[in-house]
Amino acid sequence: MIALLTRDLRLAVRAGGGFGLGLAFFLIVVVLVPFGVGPQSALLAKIASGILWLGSLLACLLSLDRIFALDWEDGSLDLLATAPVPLEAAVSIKALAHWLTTGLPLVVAAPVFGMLLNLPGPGYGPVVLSLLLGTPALSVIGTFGAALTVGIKRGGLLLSLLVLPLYVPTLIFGAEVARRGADQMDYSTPMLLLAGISCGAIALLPFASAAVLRVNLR
Amino acid sequence: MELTVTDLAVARGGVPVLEGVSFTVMAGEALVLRGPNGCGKTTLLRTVAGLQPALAGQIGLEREAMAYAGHSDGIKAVLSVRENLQFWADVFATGSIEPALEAFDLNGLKDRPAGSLSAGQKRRLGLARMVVTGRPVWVLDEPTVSLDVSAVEMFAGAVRTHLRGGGLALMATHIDLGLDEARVLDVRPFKAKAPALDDFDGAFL
Amino acid sequence: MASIWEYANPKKFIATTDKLLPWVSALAVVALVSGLIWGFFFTPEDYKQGSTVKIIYLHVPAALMAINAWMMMLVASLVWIVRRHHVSALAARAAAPIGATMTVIALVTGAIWGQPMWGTWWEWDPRLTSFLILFLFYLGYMALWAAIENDDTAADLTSILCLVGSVFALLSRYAVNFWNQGLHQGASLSLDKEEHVNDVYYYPLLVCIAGFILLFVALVFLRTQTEIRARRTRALLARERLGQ
Amino acid sequence: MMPELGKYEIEVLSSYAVSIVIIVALVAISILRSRKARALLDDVEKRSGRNG
Repeated sequence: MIALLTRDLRLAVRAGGGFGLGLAFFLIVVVLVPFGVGPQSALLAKIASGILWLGSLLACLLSLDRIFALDWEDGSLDLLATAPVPLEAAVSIKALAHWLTTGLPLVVAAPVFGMLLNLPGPGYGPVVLSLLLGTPALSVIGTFGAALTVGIKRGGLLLSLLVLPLYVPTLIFGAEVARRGADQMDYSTPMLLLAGISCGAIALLPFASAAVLRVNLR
Repeated sequence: MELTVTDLAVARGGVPVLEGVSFTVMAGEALVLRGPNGCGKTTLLRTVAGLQPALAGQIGLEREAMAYAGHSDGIKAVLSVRENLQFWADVFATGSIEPALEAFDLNGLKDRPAGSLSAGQKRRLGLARMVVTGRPVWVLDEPTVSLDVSAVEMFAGAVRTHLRGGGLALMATHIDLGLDEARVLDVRPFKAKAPALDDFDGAFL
Repeated sequence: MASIWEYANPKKFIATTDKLLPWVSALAVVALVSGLIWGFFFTPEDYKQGSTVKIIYLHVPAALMAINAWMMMLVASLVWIVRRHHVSALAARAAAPIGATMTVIALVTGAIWGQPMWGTWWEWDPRLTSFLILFLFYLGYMALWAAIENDDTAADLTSILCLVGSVFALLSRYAVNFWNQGLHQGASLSLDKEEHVNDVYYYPLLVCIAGFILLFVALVFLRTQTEIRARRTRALLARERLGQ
Repeated sequence: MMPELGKYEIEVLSSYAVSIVIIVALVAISILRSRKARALLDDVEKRSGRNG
């Protein structure tokens, strides 16, 4: 299984692997917001944590259909299905690879981009924390969506339509933690709920994704 | 070690394609499934390899004993030959990949990105992968498509060494394989008869 | 009594629903018309909300049906996964558009009703928002059905999506509550608690709800038959192409 | 015959109108699709000789 992870990471880093794609998209979103909303720093500061969360959510969404599409096209998905590795494990590894190549860089980059939106001082810690807790859920749910639409040509739009409603709880709690952190309020309850959703998703969704993949492989 | 399949029925897209398929492949033997395109050879192979559930019938061997190779060899163009092979060696937890590289004289191409290989070389890498899985039963779908004569020769040699080593092979193709000693089974007689139209059951037919 | 699974046979399902359909639709029309007329013409104005309270007879039944339709789809999906009966998967597919329309009606009437009270057309109120999210789930579900050609795979994928979607819809329901307190009035209808709206409004509401349920059942019968026939046509055409 | 609706007349009437229009549209579409499917099926069944 580790072999699958190292292979996916190596694939992502290699040319055209799309490692920096999510990050670049996140930067573009953060840069575009002031153009849309206006440069008044007071206003920007208020919505900064929300924008950071929305940006990372969309960045995750963007890189989802790459998870299975490449393996589907060159037949390695069939080979993986007949390999001794259980499909549930392979799917979790795929989600982990997606998180490492997309989710984690977002968490690291968030404070830097936070400065662009002059996020208030105390907000930096909670934003990073909430993203750290939330992005794994985004990757696992996204993998489920990617598995659903792997067999469909040009399923990218459908993938977003299916996955966005599933992202709502994570977005609400994640942004809540970030917002309360920025206003120096106690953010423990939303954070616990956020972590709860992530743990639940990580534990249960791979079974659904594997079942969906088996259906698609038929 | 033998693969016995008893009156297997398979469906594609919900429509029954083949039924009552029975055959036995002994160790050291190869069976070639012949038949026109679209008559269900690929579906049959995928069912035997365990990729899709059968409508009816039994398959003698467990899925773990089989190595399946479809039309495309699951080769990552960006990774080098050695990395591709090493990945599959790790997944199937078989030892080193040297013997496989040797068997298909891929040593020269070891560090070249797989994307730059010719069709024949890619197929040699696919076959090397089969060896690396270390599984006795090879299930091959159209293995010699887009191969020139010398590559087909090389393919036949590889299958023969596999069979000599006590393995067995089940292949589907409609073009020559260069394996004249293999038994041939025509799947046309097993075509699924259309169920009577009078009362459409679950399958809506 | 023959087990209900024998209705899983498409032909028998069509036969029985053909017999039931006229009755159910007649009852639905009667209940709907009488409930709405009773509620619209013969209930007094509310001292606080004025006549807008009459919108209750559309808003509450539609909202109820929106949720019950999804529940029905969830059960039908489970039946498909466990018993592999095509009819239940097709019934789920047939119910989705109806549920989506009910959600639209609930949202529209809710917005219109809320406008004089809250002063704006759209208020990010937890219940209205969770209906908006439910509507997105309906859209996703229907889009997935449309995107896949092979009927069996489509049935499998959509039923798994329905299961996962239900969990997240529930999660969103409470996340939205957490995210914004809420201007929506309390439950205007509750079978257990006593504080539901007083009787003069209550009985027409029950009739309207019965009407909506009967309408839903009639439409599901009709649309499931259509799905079965369409599926059978596709199967026959597929067989023709195979040259049998 | 028209009940006294007070100043919210537009709201009440518009919500009733919109809802009834939507319901009628849904029923109409369902019936049309059902007829089309029935016709298509009969045609295909006739064409394939044996009647289902």
